[in-house]
Amino acid sequence: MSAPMNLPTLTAKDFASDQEVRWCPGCGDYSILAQVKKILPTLGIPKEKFLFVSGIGCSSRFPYYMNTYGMHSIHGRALAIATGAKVANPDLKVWVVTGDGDGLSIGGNHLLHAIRRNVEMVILLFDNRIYGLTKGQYSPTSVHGQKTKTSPLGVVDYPIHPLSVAIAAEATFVARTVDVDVKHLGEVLSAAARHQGTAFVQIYQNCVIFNDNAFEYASDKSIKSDNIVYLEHGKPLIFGKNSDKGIRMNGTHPEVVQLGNGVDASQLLVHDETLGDSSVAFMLSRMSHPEFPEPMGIFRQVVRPTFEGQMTDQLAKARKIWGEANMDLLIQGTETWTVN
Amino acid sequence: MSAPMNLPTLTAKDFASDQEVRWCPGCGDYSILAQVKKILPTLGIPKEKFLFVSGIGCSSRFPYYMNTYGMHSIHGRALAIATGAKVANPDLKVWVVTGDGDGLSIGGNHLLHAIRRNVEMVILLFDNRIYGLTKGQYSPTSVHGQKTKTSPLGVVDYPIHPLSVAIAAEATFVARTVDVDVKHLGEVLSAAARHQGTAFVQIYQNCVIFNDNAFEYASDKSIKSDNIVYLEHGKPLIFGKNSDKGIRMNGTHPEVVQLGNGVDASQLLVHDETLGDSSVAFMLSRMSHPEFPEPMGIFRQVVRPTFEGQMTDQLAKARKIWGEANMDLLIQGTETWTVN
Amino acid sequence: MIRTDSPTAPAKPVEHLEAVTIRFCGDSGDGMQLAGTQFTNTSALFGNDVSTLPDFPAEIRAPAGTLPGVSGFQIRFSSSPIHTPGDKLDALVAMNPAGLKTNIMDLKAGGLLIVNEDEFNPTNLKKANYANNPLDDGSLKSFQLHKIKISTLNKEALADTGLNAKAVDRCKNFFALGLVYWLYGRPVEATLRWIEDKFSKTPDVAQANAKTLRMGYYYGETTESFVVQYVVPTAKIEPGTYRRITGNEATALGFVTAARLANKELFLGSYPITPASTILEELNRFKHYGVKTFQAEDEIAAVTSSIGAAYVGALSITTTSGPGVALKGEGMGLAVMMELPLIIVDVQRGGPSTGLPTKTEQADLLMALFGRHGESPMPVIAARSPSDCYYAAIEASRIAVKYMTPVMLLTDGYLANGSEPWRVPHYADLPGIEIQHPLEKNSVDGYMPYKRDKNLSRPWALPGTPGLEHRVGGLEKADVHGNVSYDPDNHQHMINTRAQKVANVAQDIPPTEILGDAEGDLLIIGWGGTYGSITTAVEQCRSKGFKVSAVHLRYLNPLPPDLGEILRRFDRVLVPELNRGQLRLLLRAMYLVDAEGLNKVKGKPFLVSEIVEKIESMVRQEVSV
Amino acid sequence: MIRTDSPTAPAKPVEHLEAVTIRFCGDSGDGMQLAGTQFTNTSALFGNDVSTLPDFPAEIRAPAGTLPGVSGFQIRFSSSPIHTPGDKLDALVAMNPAGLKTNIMDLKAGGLLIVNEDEFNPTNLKKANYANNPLDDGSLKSFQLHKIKISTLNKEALADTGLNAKAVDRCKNFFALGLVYWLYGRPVEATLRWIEDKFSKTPDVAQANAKTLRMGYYYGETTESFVVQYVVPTAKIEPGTYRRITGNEATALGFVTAARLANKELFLGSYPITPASTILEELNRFKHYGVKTFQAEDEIAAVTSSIGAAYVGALSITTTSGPGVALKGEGMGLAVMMELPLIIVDVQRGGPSTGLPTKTEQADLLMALFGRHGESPMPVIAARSPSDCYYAAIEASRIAVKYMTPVMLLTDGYLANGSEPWRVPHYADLPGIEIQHPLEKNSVDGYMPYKRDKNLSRPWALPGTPGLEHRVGGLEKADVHGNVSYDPDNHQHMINTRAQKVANVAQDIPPTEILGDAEGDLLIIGWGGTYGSITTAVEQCRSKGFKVSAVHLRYLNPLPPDLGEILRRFDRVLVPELNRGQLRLLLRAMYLVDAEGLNKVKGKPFLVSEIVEKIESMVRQEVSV
Ligand SMILES: Cc1ncc(C[n+]2csc(CCOP(=O)(O)OP(=O)(O)O)c2C)c(N)n1
Ligand SMILES: Cc1ncc(C[n+]2csc(CCOP(=O)(O)OP(=O)(O)O)c2C)c(N)n1
Ligand code: SF4
Ligand code: SF4
Ligand SMILES: [Mg+2]
Ligand SMILES: [Mg+2]
Repeated sequence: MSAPMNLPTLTAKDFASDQEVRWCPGCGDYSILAQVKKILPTLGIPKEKFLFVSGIGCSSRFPYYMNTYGMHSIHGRALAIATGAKVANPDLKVWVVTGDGDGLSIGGNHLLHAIRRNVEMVILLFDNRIYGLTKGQYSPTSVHGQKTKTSPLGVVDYPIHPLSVAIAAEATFVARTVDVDVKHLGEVLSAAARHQGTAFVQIYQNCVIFNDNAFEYASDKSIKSDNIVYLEHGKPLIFGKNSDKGIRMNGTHPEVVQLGNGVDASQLLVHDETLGDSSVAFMLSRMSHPEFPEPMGIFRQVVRPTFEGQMTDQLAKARKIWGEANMDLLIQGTETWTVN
Repeated sequence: MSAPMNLPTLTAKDFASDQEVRWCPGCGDYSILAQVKKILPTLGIPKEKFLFVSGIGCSSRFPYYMNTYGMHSIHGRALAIATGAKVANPDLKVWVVTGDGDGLSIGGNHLLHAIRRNVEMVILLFDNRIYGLTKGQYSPTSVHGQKTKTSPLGVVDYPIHPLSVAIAAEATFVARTVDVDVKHLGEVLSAAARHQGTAFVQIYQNCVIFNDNAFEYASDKSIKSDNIVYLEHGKPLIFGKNSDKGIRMNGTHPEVVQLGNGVDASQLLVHDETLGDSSVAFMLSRMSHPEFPEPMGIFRQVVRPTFEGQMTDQLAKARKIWGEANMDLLIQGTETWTVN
Repeated sequence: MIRTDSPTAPAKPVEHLEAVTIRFCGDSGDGMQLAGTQFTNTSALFGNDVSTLPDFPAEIRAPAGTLPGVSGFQIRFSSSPIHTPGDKLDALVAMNPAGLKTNIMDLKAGGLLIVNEDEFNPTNLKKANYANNPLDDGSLKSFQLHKIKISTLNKEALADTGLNAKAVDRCKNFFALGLVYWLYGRPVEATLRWIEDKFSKTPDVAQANAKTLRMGYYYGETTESFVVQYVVPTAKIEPGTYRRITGNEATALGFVTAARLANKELFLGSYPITPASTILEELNRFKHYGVKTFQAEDEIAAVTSSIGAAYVGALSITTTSGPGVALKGEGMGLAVMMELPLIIVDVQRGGPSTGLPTKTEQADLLMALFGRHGESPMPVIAARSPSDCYYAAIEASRIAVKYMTPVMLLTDGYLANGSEPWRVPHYADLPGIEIQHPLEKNSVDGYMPYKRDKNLSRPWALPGTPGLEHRVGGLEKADVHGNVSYDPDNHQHMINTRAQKVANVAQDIPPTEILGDAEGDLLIIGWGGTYGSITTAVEQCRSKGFKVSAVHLRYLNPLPPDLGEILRRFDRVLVPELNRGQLRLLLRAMYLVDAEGLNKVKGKPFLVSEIVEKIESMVRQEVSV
Repeated sequence: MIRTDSPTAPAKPVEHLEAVTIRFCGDSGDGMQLAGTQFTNTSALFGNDVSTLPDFPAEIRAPAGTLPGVSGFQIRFSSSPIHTPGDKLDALVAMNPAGLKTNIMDLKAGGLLIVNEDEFNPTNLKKANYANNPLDDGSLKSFQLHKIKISTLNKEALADTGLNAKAVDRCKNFFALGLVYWLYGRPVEATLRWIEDKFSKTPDVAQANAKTLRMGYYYGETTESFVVQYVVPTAKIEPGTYRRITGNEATALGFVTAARLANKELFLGSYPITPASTILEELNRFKHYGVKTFQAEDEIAAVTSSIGAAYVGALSITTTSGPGVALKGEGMGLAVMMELPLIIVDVQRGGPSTGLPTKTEQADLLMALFGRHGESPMPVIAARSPSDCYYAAIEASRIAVKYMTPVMLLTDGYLANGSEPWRVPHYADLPGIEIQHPLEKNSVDGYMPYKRDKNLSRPWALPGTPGLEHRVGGLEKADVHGNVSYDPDNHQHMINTRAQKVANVAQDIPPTEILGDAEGDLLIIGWGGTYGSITTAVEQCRSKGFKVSAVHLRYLNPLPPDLGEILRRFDRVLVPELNRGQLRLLLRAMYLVDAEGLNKVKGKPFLVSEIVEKIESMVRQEVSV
């Protein structure tokens, strides 16, 4: 996608609103905001075409900080609002910012349905495994046993795997990245922005106040390479500080293998984002720390007509088969009579 | 589970309420009702221990026809109600009857969360791929392109695969069966009733009025054996009129193979309900007609502590570490002073 | 008068009537809605004024022959203008015992009763809880009972069509219809045309239906049992082109029209619910008019998707019934806060909870006004008749975009499914709806999303417009620049401003029309779907010399500015409502008037007689001079 | 009087005051809530009556030093009984420029102003939008300004603790607290004990905090700037055991108590929302009392899970704030229809929509009454003070189980977070809550789930009871046997019965207490959290000779049976509310009384002076005799 010639080249600064950013110092949200502002100008799309929609939560303050159109709506409903907006004006580039509470707890159903419809939009799930704004209650991604304000003896709910759910909901684009891994974050965001359909991105985001270091294993430079594996299309799944470990299929299940001693990359699972069957993507989404390195990157990226595109097509088809609009005919309906 | 000795032996009739059943003649719901009434007496549980909860829809009239405790609630909320009831009284046997609209559209979020929490209950999803009670609008399982009252030019939403979603939501028991296949239906219901955790059962149910024959391929005796494959724990996936076809793994993907000519059952995928990793169950849930025979039976059945069980344990633990209840101490809190 | 192209000319004495109320009833499977609709269309084409009241069971298809399975369709047709489908029946057609059982109490003494005798067998009698056969036990002796073997006659008529028994039996409603056509001197042609069209793909079925229709007609003509034929002459009706329209059809059309008048696309976010679903279904048939329908996953997604569509510039609506409104409260509050135009249609039904889902009621008024947290005022208007839903939809749209506010439009199950003839307007005659979307910054400091016009409305800048980027949301906003503000005084100011803006709608409310004298003993105030019954009752009472007048409100919030003054000109005020007194509560609070109530919550509209009786008990009759 | 175990005995002149209002303010990170809470506890222990008003920003931690990041905590402590945290401040402690900026307008002329001079640097001044340093530009000359280098003094005090600079700086609130303790002659012991306990795992931090607290105290004693010490003597308070309690703590305790009194398990289905979340958090700490908390996926699951728990026999509650209630409407309607006991707690906050989520308001009253479709009446009661939440919770529970009905309990953000001393009851003195679950069939025809007792309540048979199997649901039910019924007359009967049942709650309402004379010029009617301000204002005015009385309502639906009569005994009626006149609307409608309003919607409680002024403008003052 290249910028039309007459378009002024925008910079990250152009996308910054005049509002003071009000997250806690050290919050992972800052880094995500910075990357979004950085990649938007690279898309060659005028900024008035962007609409950021969010629900309620710390993360959901996001739209205020973007100098685009935006709506900071109500808790859990951003995706439904975004769907309406995109359907009503398919020309807009719609981004949704949501949290693990906003998007997976109260908003879980809208997530399921927006994704299955394949409405073109980017969904950024800021997953800090906690309710930040309401000050520290557990969320659907909080780990089993986690102690929070509402679980003094530990959470008894089993956490949801957001990517598994997205994949099960027929997602056409699914990815995961980490707030502090800014390069990777930027790449994933760019890919998501270019996807024609719903792009669902889970971002591990650190909440310094209520759930600090929840993702240390996946973000701390000194240990993360043993705990995550980068997914690259067409490449085998290799990870480890010395790139000496890999993921191999053992029958229908993945296993971690040490490379060397007769085990080489050719035996490893090769990542293919484009598989029609989502089962392998699902399997990858089940790989969790500490049993497995957690996959980072694009799990799945396939093409399917969008919801709003099909709707537009259907309107055109209706005009073809039902005739062009004629208000008087419409009002009269099929049967009239005349009184003189 | 055997019946306590002093218990009178109940029959299906004991479970029938005095209310006239009011579904359309020929509706698949009748058959399901009959099977439920048939298997309940085999469980050796007194009928006053059963609680049937439903939402709104044709299927949701179910509780009125059972001579047990029951609640015909509001649209989409049966699972939340059932959760509250089970948590408040874990002694009850809770069954939820829901439809593809009730359970997957308006109630989708409660489904996700009830399942992930593993609240012990049986969820029967009467899936007729249509809104019956409101007279024929499409539902989340309606097929792409289906013409209904609200999709005169065809549905543009992609349908949801209920079993995929349930599996992604961490389900411990997932099964599928068909209204008219009464023996299979009965077996699946029995297994679901005995599961300690959330048992999710999708039942293909024919709506004679608004979506007749939607499941003909899977229920018509003359053709179904080529279109479905029965899952049996420990057995290879074999199907076809002459049991001459099977499902074999080709790398990470399933394929249909003709048995014979060097292909034999030993090469086929052997069903294992008990796998900890849900990826294979997920893969099975993706197998859809007409590309694949659709699996029938129990996809997954694993053990995990229930929600209400953990909660009960936590209450006991609290008494241990926080002390026994003492109302005056409670009221006084940690800091008091005395005024004379 | 029967037109000459009808099967035959009348051969029996003709009695002229001013108006007739007839009801078809039978099993859900008996095609009563169809027969009723055809009779209505024919009567309207014939030149009568008509009004209808369909009544169907909550079950899709309860077991055949049972009481809950009864479906009915009532039509009143008249040679003078009418507003209601009638109280008591002049004639009842009962296709089975269950139908008779559940409907006979509405038949006038001496009324015409046609029953399908074939169906009065022991099985069906039992299903209908009849100990004895009412056709034989004398219990129907106060009616003109006609026992007709409709099933048999229909079967005989279609013996040689080659259709199977089941298919033949399905035609019997047309036999009954044919008979009734003869009875009231209606032509069969329109129905014959309809049959041809409807069953064009199954010509054998078409022919069978057509045949039995005619046979029914001939039966009436030839049988000895019917000695007179009744004729209701054409009504003196305002000249014009007419169609028959139900409330939900009119609502759908009204919004398509409003969108076109406003030069906008129409967006509907909705989740099916009885009795609102048919608006969604209707609008799905207007995709060629640029209508975008979104069948959402639930009511919350319905209202919030509509909010998204409104923000980006659609004429945006959401349609539902009471339970749906209860779910949309939070979403509506967001629209109030963001000051976006949006219309919420509540087709009221019997509550509370699931209540009586297929029945009518007016019990959502206070929810419409107050069913949101915080101070979140919203204009509320109501439609008064099926065709009025069209104009009410347009008016709701106009208010929403002019005042940048969500608007609640109340209709009800009675209006939604009921129908009446409608003199259709010319599109070109309808006043346009003006909307200006800013294209330029409205201040030197940039675009100010909460800089208001003289009506206190904020501008509606659309995403996609360069330079007007701005953010809206549910947190309190500072006036003018629209940034989040926790300032106490700003909050008070915005609370007042939002309230004043809604109050400003009053400036558009025309002077209140009073039916009857502008002052007097008794003023009846109604709103919504009770218009027909109230108007008819008041006209009746006035013609008998009672000093009673009536006002019917379209605007429930704000109330008409002249209402307080009108109220003071009457000694007593009566508010008939299908609830426990919701408008009454409002009037009492606003005007400190000791308004009395006539309240009925039975899932049914008022009978005219119920209102008449109440009026007669309250005021004195003037001896006419 | 300072107790002798305090650091030193007073060495400066002592001035006695009846009451003092002080506010601590600073950045969210400055520990102002902590300092305020400690000061409150100490004052309560000391024997004063106290009342508090915390005020925190909507952001978790807005950027340090900015205006939105300011957090405040106001305490009033008094030697006579008080009902409010005070209007104007006698003293303000401002830890940074932003705190000064947003709070200085509340300080009395001549009031004591203590600022942390260290923080008034150019960066912070800019963040607070100060062009000039207010400490230097004379703008504060009407106050007793004390510029104190609190940061520096604290740093010096803790120089040798070995803590790093950041940790040291975090202690500075204790320095300020120590200083204020000296100023008002409060002992430091309670806080020292608290520090020891709280930081038991980090003894170095404990020591540092303790040290700087003492240093602050000594600083007050030794510095020249403070020339007098103020003392507020102990209040004459009813003897008993006291604790300090916030509204939400009291609500939580109340329900645990009610459950125990009713011999039931308590079930709470809830979804976190400010300012209600702390009830859920509190109840999580009472698992050893058999409390089952279910943190649901949303508010709809919260209310419906509670319905499920109620059906099977728990004392079942759901807690939320306005947006949550807006979502629970449909669920509440189901509970109305099924006639199940359930308590919905609405901790009201600033609306509409997300509004001012951390601020207080009373604007959900009409939603509580009418925010459901259909006729779905529900008792509504309100708490009047933090500790009253305890009794209100018990009363709500009692009504719910006695009348088999959902009940709405209204509190608000002010009550929820505010605190007061509470004379704790003995559990044994509390009256029990009687519940009888049927174990036998209640009719020869079996168990009749809608067979009512004299209060019109239906029986509460529990799943698990043999022989009483029955079904409930949202469709209209026939009275007595409870089968689904579409019968029009039954619907009317059930609509009336449900309404009458709720109306019957009036029989339990005690005679309305009137503050002041039983008749007169002006009656003030209030409800909920405005109790303190109204009572104080009325007492003040009465002591000045104004003929004003007051009534404060706990019961909003039904209203007290004697209220109409009371209203008629006064010439004028004034209804002060933190909304646009919701109770006023109700009173006007019910009693046709021309009630006037004093309305404020600023996210803040009434100042006593606001009500006093209004009263003084409305009634004449009697010359005292
Ligand atoms: C209807 C409603 N329910 C509850 C809330 C309270 N609430 C606000 S944000 C939030 C959860 C925030 O968690 P998350 O979505 O994970 O966002 P984070 O703050 O962690 O970024 C809740 C429960 C609300 N504002 N509205
Ligand atoms: C809040 C609410 N929204 C909508 C409805 C209308 N409604 C009743 S049942 C139903 C869908 C029924 O479909 P399904 O769950 O598939 O059940 P089925 O009738 O097919 O068995 C709908 C939309 C309602 N009763 N309540
Ligand atoms: S509370 Fe957590 S998520 Fe919220 S702004 Fe602070 S650090 Fe970020
Ligand atoms: S409409 Fe369909 S689902 Fe409903 S009762 Fe009839 S056949 Fe069954
Ligand atoms: Mg979060
Ligand atoms: Mg269905």
